[in-house]
Order: sequence, then C-alpha cells, then structure tokens
Amino acid sequence: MLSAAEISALAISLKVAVLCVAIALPFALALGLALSRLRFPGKSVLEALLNLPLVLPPVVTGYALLLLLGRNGALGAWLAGLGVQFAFHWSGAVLAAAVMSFPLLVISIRAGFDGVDRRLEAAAESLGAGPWRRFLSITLPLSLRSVAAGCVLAFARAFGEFGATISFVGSIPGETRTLSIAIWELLNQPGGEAGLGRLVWVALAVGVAASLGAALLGRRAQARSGEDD
Amino acid sequence: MLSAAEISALAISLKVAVLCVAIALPFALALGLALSRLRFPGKSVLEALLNLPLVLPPVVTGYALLLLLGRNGALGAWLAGLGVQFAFHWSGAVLAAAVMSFPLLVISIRAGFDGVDRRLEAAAESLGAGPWRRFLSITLPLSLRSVAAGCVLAFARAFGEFGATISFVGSIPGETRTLSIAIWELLNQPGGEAGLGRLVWVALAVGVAASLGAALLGRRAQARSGEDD
Amino acid sequence: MIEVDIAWRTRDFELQVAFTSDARNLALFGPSGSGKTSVLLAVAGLRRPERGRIAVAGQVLFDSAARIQLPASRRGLGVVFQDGRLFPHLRVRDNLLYGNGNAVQAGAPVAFDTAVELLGLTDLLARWPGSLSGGEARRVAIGRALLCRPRALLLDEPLVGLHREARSQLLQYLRRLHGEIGLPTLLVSHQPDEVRALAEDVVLLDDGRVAGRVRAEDFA
Amino acid sequence: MIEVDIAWRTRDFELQVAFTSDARNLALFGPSGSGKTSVLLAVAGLRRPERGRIAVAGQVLFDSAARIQLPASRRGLGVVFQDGRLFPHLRVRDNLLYGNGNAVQAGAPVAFDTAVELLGLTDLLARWPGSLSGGEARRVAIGRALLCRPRALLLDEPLVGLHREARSQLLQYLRRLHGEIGLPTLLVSHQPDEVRALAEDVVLLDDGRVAGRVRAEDFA
Amino acid sequence: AELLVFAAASLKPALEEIAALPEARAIAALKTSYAASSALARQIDAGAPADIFISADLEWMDWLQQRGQVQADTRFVLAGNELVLVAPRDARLAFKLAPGADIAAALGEGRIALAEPGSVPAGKYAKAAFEKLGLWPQLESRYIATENVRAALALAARAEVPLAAVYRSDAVSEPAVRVIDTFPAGSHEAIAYPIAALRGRDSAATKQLLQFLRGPAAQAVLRRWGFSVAGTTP
Ligand SMILES: Nc1ncnc2c1ncn2[C@@H]1O[C@H](COP(=O)(O)OP(=O)(O)OP(=O)(O)O)[C@@H](O)[C@H]1O
Ligand SMILES: Nc1ncnc2c1ncn2[C@@H]1O[C@H](COP(=O)(O)OP(=O)(O)OP(=O)(O)O)[C@@H](O)[C@H]1O
Ligand code: MOO
Ligand SMILES: [Mg+2]
Ligand SMILES: [Mg+2]
Repeated sequence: MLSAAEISALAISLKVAVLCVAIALPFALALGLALSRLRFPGKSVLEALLNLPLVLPPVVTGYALLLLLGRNGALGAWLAGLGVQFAFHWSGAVLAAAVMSFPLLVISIRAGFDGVDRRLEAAAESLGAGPWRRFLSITLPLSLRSVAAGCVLAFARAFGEFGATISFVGSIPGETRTLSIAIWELLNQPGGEAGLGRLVWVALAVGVAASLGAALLGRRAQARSGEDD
Repeated sequence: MLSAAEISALAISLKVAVLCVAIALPFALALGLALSRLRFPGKSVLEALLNLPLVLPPVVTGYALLLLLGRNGALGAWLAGLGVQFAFHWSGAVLAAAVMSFPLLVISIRAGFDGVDRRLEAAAESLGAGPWRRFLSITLPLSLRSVAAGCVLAFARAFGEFGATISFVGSIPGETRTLSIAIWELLNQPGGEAGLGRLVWVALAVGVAASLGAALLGRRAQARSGEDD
Repeated sequence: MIEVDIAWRTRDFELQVAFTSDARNLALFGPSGSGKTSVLLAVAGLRRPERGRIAVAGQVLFDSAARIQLPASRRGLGVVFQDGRLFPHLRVRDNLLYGNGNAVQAGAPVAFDTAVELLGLTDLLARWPGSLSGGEARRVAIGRALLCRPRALLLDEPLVGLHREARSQLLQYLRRLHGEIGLPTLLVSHQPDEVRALAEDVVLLDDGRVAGRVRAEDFA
Repeated sequence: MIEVDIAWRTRDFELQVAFTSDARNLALFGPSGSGKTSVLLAVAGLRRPERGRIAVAGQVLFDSAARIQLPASRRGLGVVFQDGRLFPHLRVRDNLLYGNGNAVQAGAPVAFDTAVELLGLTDLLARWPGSLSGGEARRVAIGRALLCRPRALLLDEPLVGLHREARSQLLQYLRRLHGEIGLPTLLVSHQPDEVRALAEDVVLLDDGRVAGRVRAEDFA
Repeated sequence: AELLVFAAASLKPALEEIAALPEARAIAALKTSYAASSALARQIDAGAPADIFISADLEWMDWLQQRGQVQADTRFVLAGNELVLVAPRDARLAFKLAPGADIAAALGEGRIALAEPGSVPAGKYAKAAFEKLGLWPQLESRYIATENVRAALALAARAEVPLAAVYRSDAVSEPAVRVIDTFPAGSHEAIAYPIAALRGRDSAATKQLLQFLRGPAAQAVLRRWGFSVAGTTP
C-alpha cells in the first residue's frame, strides 16, 4: 500500500512526534507548574517568549534555530564541540517539533494546574506528602485531562510540522524527511495529487489514534467522579 | 519605523487573527460543550477530524480549502452564486486561520468544560436557571481560564499562520498579504534579513500583548477564590 | 402535600421509596447512606429516578408512566444542598441573588435585607465564597435558597456546622416563615430538635426503603 | 501540651490568639467566623501566621522570631477538615491509605481493618468519593486522618452530618484512642456533648480573640 | 488599471523594481502575489483572479495551459537563468563540474544543499544535471533538500554546507557565497521563466505590460538581478 519511502517518512514522523512529546513533557510540566504557582520577575516576558513560535511563520522559527544551532551557530558550534549536533540530523527535527508544539503543551498544562483545588494539595501535605509526592499523586492526576489535551495538541502539531523542520534540518531521505515533507513534495508536483490522498489518509489515521488516546485518558479521569445526574 | 506595506501587512494579520478568534469562538464553545457533555454517534470521528489541520502540513490544508472553496470548488461555486467568495479575499485568510486554530480553541475549551463541577450547574438549575443562563453564568465563567488559554493559542496561531493562508488565498498586497507572508518573503529575498529583525520584533510584541491579555483574564478568574494558603 | 413513589438501582445501592404525606412540613430521618439526599434530589429534579411519580402541592413533577419530567429550573424549589455548592466565582451578594434574577426585587416573599440581617451576612456581602468560614458559607447557602422565591424548601441538613445561638435563631426564623408565608418544607436532618421544630410528619428511611413513619411531636 | 500565640490580619479579619494548655485534649469553641478553623490550620501548618509561635507536645512547629516553620508534611498531625477534602480521583481505600504511604502497614497505631469496620466503610472501599453520601464521606475523612500514623489529631467538626448511632459509636472510639494510645487532640465543635467527651480543656474564641477558658466538665 | 501578477517567489526583487519603473506604472498598478510556482498554478486553476502568471519552470505553465487557463498566444519566456555551484565565501574549496568528478571528496564530511529535487524547479534542474554528469550516485545520500532555492543558498551562506546548487540570480545577490562553477549548458534543460496572460485576461493593459516586460527597460533590470535575457520560443 505505502511505498518504502512513504513508510520511512511515516516512521520518521512518528518517531519525531513521540520523542518530541516525551522530551518536551517534563519541561512543560515544570514550566506549567512554575507559571501556575509562582510569581517571579520576568514571568510575563517568559510567557510571551513561549508564544513566539506560534506568532511567527514556522520557517522563521526554523531559520532562527539554524542561526542558533547550526554548525556555525552561536550555540551550535559549542554543542558540536561536545559532539552534539542537531542540524541536518533527525534529532533536529525533534527539536524543531518541540519548539513549535511547546506552547500548546505548556498553555494547556498550566490551565490544568490552575484549576486544581489547592485545598486538596494542602490535605495531602497534612497527610505527610512532600512536594514531589503531592505533585505526582494529587496535582498531576487532577489535571490529567488538561495534560492529555496538551499532549494531543503537541503530538498532532509535531506530527504535522513542516516549515520549521524543513528550514532547520532540511529534507534528507531516511533522516529528516517526514511525512509532512513527503506530502508537501507531492503537492509541489504536477499530478502529485494522486498520491496525496493516500498520505492524507495516513495522517488522518494518526490523528484519530492521537485523539482516541486522549479520550481514553480523559475517560479514566471521568470514571472517577460519580456526580449527581 | 515600519513601511506602509509593512503596516498594511500587520493590519491584515491583526484583522485576520481577531476576526478568526471572534468568529471561531462561538462555534468552538458549542462544539466544546457538545464534546464535553454529550455522547453521540461519530463523536470520535469528529474529534479526529478536528485534529486533522494539526496533523497535516498547513499547505495541504490550504490546498484542501482551495479545492473546496475556490471559485471552481464544490462549495465555492455554490457560494459564489450567493455572492460569497473566500478564495483570494481577506475573508479567506480568516477562514484558513480559523481552520488552523480551531483545534487549539476547541481542545482547550473542552478541557475547561470537563473540569467544571457539575454539581454547581445543578445548583444553578435548582435556582431557576435554564440551560442558557446556566451556561453563561456558571459553566463559562468557571472555565474562563481554559477558554482564555484557548483564545491566546488560537489568536497566536492565526496571527502566525502562513502555509494554509498562502496556498488558499495567496499573497495579495493589501488584501491577503499578512505579516507572516511578508516575513517569509523577506526571508526569501536577498538582503532581507535586515528587515526581518524588525518584523520579528513586531510579531513578538503581538505575542506579548496576547499573553498579557490572557494573564489579565486569568488573574480575574484567580482573584475570585480566596483559598487557604 | 407531597407524594413520592420512586425507585432506582445502581451497582452499589438500590432505592425504593414510597410515601405520601398531607403535612405541610415533612422530615426525612435515617442513618448515613439510607437515601435521604437521594430522595431530596429526586424531588428537586436533579436526580432522575428510573421509574415512579413525584407530586408536590398537587403538582406532578415527575411521572415516568406519563413521561412527565419538569426541569429542575421550573420546579420553583429552594434547595439547601448538603454539600453547600456556593458559586465560587460570584460574591456572596451575587450568590444570594442568583435565584432572583441577580437583582433585589421588591415584594419578594422573603425580603433581601431581612434575610441578610437575620443570617448575619451584612458584612460578608462583598466576600468571595472561598474566604468564608464553614458556618458563614452554610448561612449563605440558606439565604440563597430562601431568596429564590421558592414555592417550597428542600433543606438537606441546613443547620449543620452552625453555632448554638445562630442555630436557634435560624430555627425560629424558619418556623416563622412556615407560619407567615406557609412555605412547605422537606427537611433532612440528624437532629431531633430540628425535626420537631420544622416538621409535622417524619418519614424514617433505612437502606433505601421507608422504615417507618412518626409524628414529629412523638419524635425523640 | 499545646502552646499557641499567633496573629494575622487580612482585609476582612484580624486574628490574635494566644493560649497554652497542659491538657492532652483541647477544644476550641466559638461562634461561626470566630477563627477556630484558622487556628487549627495554623497548627497544622497549612496557614502561616504573620508572627507568633506554635508548639505541640514540646516541639516547636512555628516560631516567626526564630524563623522556624516546620512543613505541614512533617508535623505528623492527622487533620479532619471541616470541608472534607477527600481526593476525588482516589477510591475510598486509597484515600484511607494515602497518609500511610498507600499501603496497609502492620503495627500501625490504628489498625486499618479495625478503623474500617468501626467507621462502617467495609462496603465502600472500592467506591469513588463522588458517589458517597454526606455522612459516608465524613467517615472516610475521619478514617484517613486516623490512619496516617498521627502524633496528634486536629478535628474540625468531625462528627457533623453523622446519624446519632454512628456519632455516639465514633465518640466512644475516639475516647478509647485517647485512653489506649494517648493521641492528643485539638477539637473544633459546636456540640457541647462532643466537647465534653473529647476534651479536658476548652478555649473560647470570639471574633479572632480568646474570649475565655472553661474546663470541659463545667461545659454546658 | 490594476493588474494582479502571480509570480514565482525568486523573481520578487527584480519584479518589485520593474513595477516601480515609471513606464510600468503608466501602464498599470501592479499587485504581485509571490509564492512557489506550484501553489500559484493550483490557485489559478482554482479560479484565482490573476491577470498574469510567471512560473519558475515550464512544467507548471504547461500544466495550466493544458487546463485551458492560459492565453496561449501571449506566452513567452520572460527570462532565463543559470544554475551554479556555490560555496561559502571563505571556504578553500576548488571543484570543477565535470563528468565523473569526485564531488564526494569535495564535500568531505558535509552535504550538498539543493532545492527539493523532486518538486522544486531549481532542485529538479540540479538533479538532472548531476545525473547527466554521472555525479548523482555520489550525492544521492549526501544532499539536503530545502523548501526553495533561497533556503539552499542560505545554508551555503552560513557555511552550514560546503556546497549548494542555486540560480545565478540568487548567487549574485549574496556576498557570503562564492560561485565556484557553472553547470555546463546542456547538462540540464534551459532554465526558463515563462510568462503568459491568463484566460480571459488579455486586456489591453495586460498586453501592454507583457510588451513592456519584453522590452529593454525591464530586461535590463532582470539582467542586473542575475537573470539572463528573454528567449522567445517555449
Ligand atoms: N452517584 C452515586 N453513585 C453510586 N452510589 C451513590 C451515588 N450517590 C449516592 N450513592 C449511594 O446511595 C446511597 C444513598 O445516598 P444518600 O446520599 O441518599 O444518603 P443519605 O441518606 O443522604 O446519607 P447521609 O446522611 O450520609 O448524607 C449511599 O449508599 C450512597 O453511597
Ligand atoms: N482566605 C480568607 N480570606 C479572608 N478571610 C478569611 C479567609 N479564611 C477565613 N477568613 C475569615 O476569617 C474568619 C475566621 O474564619 P474561620 O474559618 O477560622 O472561622 P471558624 O471559627 O472556623 O468558623 P465556622 O464555625 O463557621 O467554621 C471568618 O470571618 C472568615 O470569613
Ligand atoms: O522560485 Mo522556486 O519555485 O523556489 O525555483
Ligand atoms: Mg445526605
Ligand atoms: Mg470553621
């Protein structure tokens, strides 16, 4: 059904999206918690910076990543010294996807944390739970719906990412050529529409899977409250 | 500071983003409520469709809009008969932005509605409030944080939209040439990096304004609960 | 005045309760988990029985056979919930006025100022519910139910957590309402003195069934 | 056993409370809004006074001058909150065991099975808190506080909403705990009989101040 | 009159300058929508209200023409271009494009940047040329495909890659790169930017503008931006 090249592109996209969410999630949780619970100088600036990848066209974000993290970029040269290289490597696609979807993740998670009843956290504290256990056993489960919503958004966005990826890491078959790039290529070719349909169905299936996953998590959260009507 | 063309692009982007959120919000509220409160056949399919613009590269979404709503498109021809035209008109940019940011809006809002204590809605009902008043006076204010978060995400996404816009309505100066398109054109132009910095600052300022707006809404929501510590 | 004949079962609990009473003021009495709140919420229209019939003051509120189910919002019942349920995003004043269309209305059966003063809420009107003490919140919940122009009151342990003076003052006030505007009441309470003061007839519940009937005077 | 000397003010309320008591079991008594819950939460470490000092059983928990503020999680106090605060996402069993590291532990001062049986929770262990009746939830809250291996109990109107049999049974049980394992208790209650049964010494609060002291036997 | 021109993005700087010429302004106020040729062609096919289309390759113009969207008698080649190999300005790299040359050695550890060779015109020319020269097998696993030719240029300009294949028009305007060789004529099809009025849009103003674009004033600007002179045929 899918050609080898298409399967490779799909596999790269899935790898990138899964790793993107897995890697970004801890940072997003930490940042979401900080934004929800702490006041600190520069908080508004931080929130605005967070939105930056949303308000800019993705290729600009990709270009900025290249300037910063390319082999000759300010940070890139230093990282290269440590043997770490993002540009033109699939890990760079993960990074680009993470930057693009990070705001979605953080803003959803933060809204979830904002909604948690602080009195329950206090109750947990009185029962001997330190900050760590309180977070894992109370705050996080009680905001699971929002965290799940953020993860779906981030996963889908990472999976569909195109502009930042192609500007930062280009399209290297088998390395950084994601399904989005493959779809874009087809659209750039006269008559490419024919193959397009098939790949769009694949993307749709991934979207379905992602939202089903979230629905499952959400349902687990819902089962827990047996309310009035 | 900004050239006339740049000011025009900024104005179009702001108009598009504001209208996009204003127009999409009622639909997103209705859909979010339906997804949160109702069970109906095809619900999972609807949720997956919603994610589609996220999992596809934006240019594909723009192309799909073009096929559907272009003058020769299935729906477009019919709408043209009614004198409504989206393609190559700034209203088409609003539509493209709305499609791209709709999932962000709906998923945030839905998470907010999911988190509202249904017992409070029941209490309002017992006090004589019909469904409409209940929604406006209880459900909506209690999920204001999530709604605000969704609006920021959607606004920022609409403001930064590039791929779907340029494939659906092109880049017509004064009509559909948004700031994102202007930035992209600069990036693709010899010596454009100079002007680039300036426009990126403008986008950053818009991002700051958006997140400040949300923070204000959020703070109003927060002032209302005088909890323990 | 009230006619209840309802049933439902969940995985954990089976309820089958039928009683009628001509008393204007009725109390439900029984141990924890016997179904008192369930019956009260069914009368309020907030929990739908699987089958049965509910009528209050001659009006049929629910009848599964006749497919009648009057929405809670049109039953005109003032409910004091066992779990409070103040609206956290509305100030005390707006909580109190919620059932009254958000505004003080002249000629309401229960006057706003009177209720506020009697409930000791004068200084609390501008406060958010999250900052109230337990007893303060309970008094607001009572006020909110009284001020929604109810045709009858459903009180689920209304005086719990109140100090003795406040409690006896409120008991007197509720009695006076009974006398003056004849507001029928369905009361759930664990306190015999409350039952005696506010009801004429008592339905005893146990484990989801009616376990007996007592006249309030005879209630110890 | 307990030494409290704390103060704070908010826009709406000023609290300034100082008392010491040698009694193992102490009650706070006073009208709604007098500051009972506030003092109890300060002792629990969940509300931080602006200044002052709190010591229980010889251990300083809070001292603004010495900059001591023991986190609530290390005070080892079992708190029954006035507003319940069950964890809605944990089943009854897991709520009960939360303070015990999520597992039944042998040799705990209060045995899990004993507490569950006595509180009548045996059939409710697998339920979610959202499906409990008012009295059931309250009993879970009591159980949760008892099972966290507390060094002392802070009870904020613990028996509210319980039916008479359950209430007198629990009163007896708490008394027995006092006798058997000598668990010191700080009780807030509006019910004189509870105060008499569970405390030796009573601090009367009014409007954020100490209004008097009574020995529990003399308490009417 | 006002005319809407849909033009391949790489023409932007030259066209802006031409549109500002007094002679051009006398004919019509030009509005220009720049995007990838593919996007523009699809938009025109979907009914975009453009008057003139300038494509970056023949393929998309042909595609539109087959669909009857082009006023065929107005079509001509506005400009040509050359494909060149560029390296970062300061790189000490000498390499000559020739059949069987060792381009892998020239690349060393690095990669070559191309516009996406399957779909973007500049990349398609480059791939065809490398195939003709027999170098493609060395490059097949060594190239980075970019969204458009400018992005490939940017990679070389930032020394992220040792080599990139770009248009001469791009290379001349970028001081950070050095042209190290030109692809031999005949290694790929002639690079042509065909222009045509769109169906039903061949008004007097349109025709006048097309005429002007053919003329010396406009062609001079194009040449200054690195494009080669207009052909007449395809
Ligand atoms: N949503 C629910 N799902 C399952 N069981 C429920 C639900 N709500 C109540 N119950 C059960 O139904 C029974 C009756 O509950 P109800 O709240 O009516 O008791 P009650 O008589 O008001 O008790 P209390 O005096 O403790 O408030 C209890 O066993 C309770 O656990
Ligand atoms: N977060 C808060 N912000 C402002 N005021 C508060 C806050 N919490 C409590 N108060 C006020 O402090 C006072 C004391 O409250 P507290 O809860 O200690 O009373 P209490 O003695 O426990 O009363 P009750 O018997 O009604 O529970 C009350 O007037 C209350 O409104
Ligand atoms: O102008 Mo192009 O479509 O980047 O070769
Ligand atoms: Mg009850
Ligand atoms: Mg209190």
